[in-house]
Amino acid sequence: MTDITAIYNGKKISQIPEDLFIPPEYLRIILEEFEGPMDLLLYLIKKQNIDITDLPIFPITEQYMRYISIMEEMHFELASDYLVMASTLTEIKSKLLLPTEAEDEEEDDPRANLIKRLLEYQKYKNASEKLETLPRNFRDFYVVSNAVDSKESKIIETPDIKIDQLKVAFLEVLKRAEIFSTHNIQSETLSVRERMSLILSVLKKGDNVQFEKLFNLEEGRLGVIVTFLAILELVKESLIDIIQNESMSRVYIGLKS
Amino acid sequence: MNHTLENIIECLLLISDEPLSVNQILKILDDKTVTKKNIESSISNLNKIFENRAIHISHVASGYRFQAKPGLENYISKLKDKGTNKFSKAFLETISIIAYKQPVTRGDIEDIRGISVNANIIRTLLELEWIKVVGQRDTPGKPELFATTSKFLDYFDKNTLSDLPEISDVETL
Amino acid sequence: MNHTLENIIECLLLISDEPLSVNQILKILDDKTVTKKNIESSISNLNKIFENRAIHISHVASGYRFQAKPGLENYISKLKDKGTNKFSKAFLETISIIAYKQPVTRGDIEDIRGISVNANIIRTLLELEWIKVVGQRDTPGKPELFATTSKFLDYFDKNTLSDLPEISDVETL
Repeated sequence: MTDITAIYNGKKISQIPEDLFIPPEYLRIILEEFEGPMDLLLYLIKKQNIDITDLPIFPITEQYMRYISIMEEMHFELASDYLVMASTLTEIKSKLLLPTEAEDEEEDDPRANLIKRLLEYQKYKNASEKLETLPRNFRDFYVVSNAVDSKESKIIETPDIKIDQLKVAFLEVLKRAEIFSTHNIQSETLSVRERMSLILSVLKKGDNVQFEKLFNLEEGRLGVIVTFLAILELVKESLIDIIQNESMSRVYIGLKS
Repeated sequence: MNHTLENIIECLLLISDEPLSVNQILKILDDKTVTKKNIESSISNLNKIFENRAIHISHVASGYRFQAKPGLENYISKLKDKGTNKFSKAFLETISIIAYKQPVTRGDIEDIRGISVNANIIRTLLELEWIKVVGQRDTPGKPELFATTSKFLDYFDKNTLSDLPEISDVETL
Repeated sequence: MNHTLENIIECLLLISDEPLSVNQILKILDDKTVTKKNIESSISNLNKIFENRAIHISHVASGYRFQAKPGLENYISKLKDKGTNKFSKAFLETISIIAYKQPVTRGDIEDIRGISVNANIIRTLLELEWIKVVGQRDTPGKPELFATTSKFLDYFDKNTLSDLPEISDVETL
């Protein structure tokens, strides 16, 4: 967790500010970076640059609790797992405070189990970083499966799909997409998406079309709005350019050159 | 390994989902010293090299592509019968993304599904004329943008895309 | 044209969407005179024949497939926009634990990560067929045991689990 990078108000943040006043927006971004209580603990330990086998449970517990209380104050959706870790830490702390019999101090170090778990977690964290660097199909290497059948005009069998299956498949895909880092999946209304496809197919390379020509007034007010939204969406996705040579002159729409 | 012009053309034709024209190949090569003639003679050289192989380059309307040579149909059909998850989950997901998120590129579909798109699925969709290319995104590689067609809507007996089942925000959570 | 065994295998591998195992090829051939050894030696012959070509046969977990040789990515990326396929950290950690510690239960993963497992991640891994249920642990609740599949290895171009990067126990941070 040493290389958190977040951008807030255009500023790059790579470190949690040392003083504990953290503007809530910063904190939210930072906390979302943690993969759970183990990850947060590892971060706190690494930040102190201490030997894990000599885990200083008191300061670490204190810092951990401070994070937790800030998270609670902010009504940050706090996974119960964070609280479980808090109670584990408190338990270890209280055990350390109790007088122990000198002989089997080593054996009964209440921290031992936590240290073991932290090291175990670090091991798989390392593994996941290694896995991420492996070559991947279609990104780093390419599989050939495209040579076609010798028959020139094969009859394509039409699939047997019910319309509801489309919806179910799309919903499943959306759920899955949450797991991958791209989050830009919102569903605009379909009429807008459809109009976007239509506008693109009307436009030809290097041939600009008058803005007004894209509208069909017979469609009424709603149709005009849909077309307008589609144009805006296409601009946002940088697929088209809006061109106006001087103010008050005609507006043209063209494919992004 | 240093790749020859032939190697590059061979690779492009094998990886492309669609036949490639000489112009398309020239564009990808982006090398002013290579002429149309070079490409054409490389292709005919490749066909000589592949003389004893199971595939050859054939010239179809929209360009060149590799095809299996005659005489192997029996084996191919056995392969296709077995592994036919042609209208599989992947197929459904791909067409649903194109329908609901159009216009999209192959990369968009991959980003959403988190896994590479099977070339055969795109090809089948194009052959069915359920989707068509409506343009190219202005990013490196100029990827093609896919959208659904009226034939796709016809199949489901719908008039417009907005007649497809609605996806509400609640469901996506 | 009379096709040799090599031609047939070549054609099947070029057309199949998925890698083909020796057994699958044998089944398609449906010829009792052909042995596993014949198939294997044909494949290695084919790789010799394709030595100067742009593609080669690679052996991944679920079988053999043709792949473009390294060094051509530049041209391919102009033909196709590559997917980013960026995985979240939670996803990578979960699949790493399953890969390196298999068979594991959901509870095992939770113990290591200290946080409950996102149900969507497990579902996605099952849908991608990167993991499968290989049994149940004989403890209360009979939790399912997950293991990785050959498809997972295929994706990373690996043949066996031991081809994955080695990891060692961590002593200090």
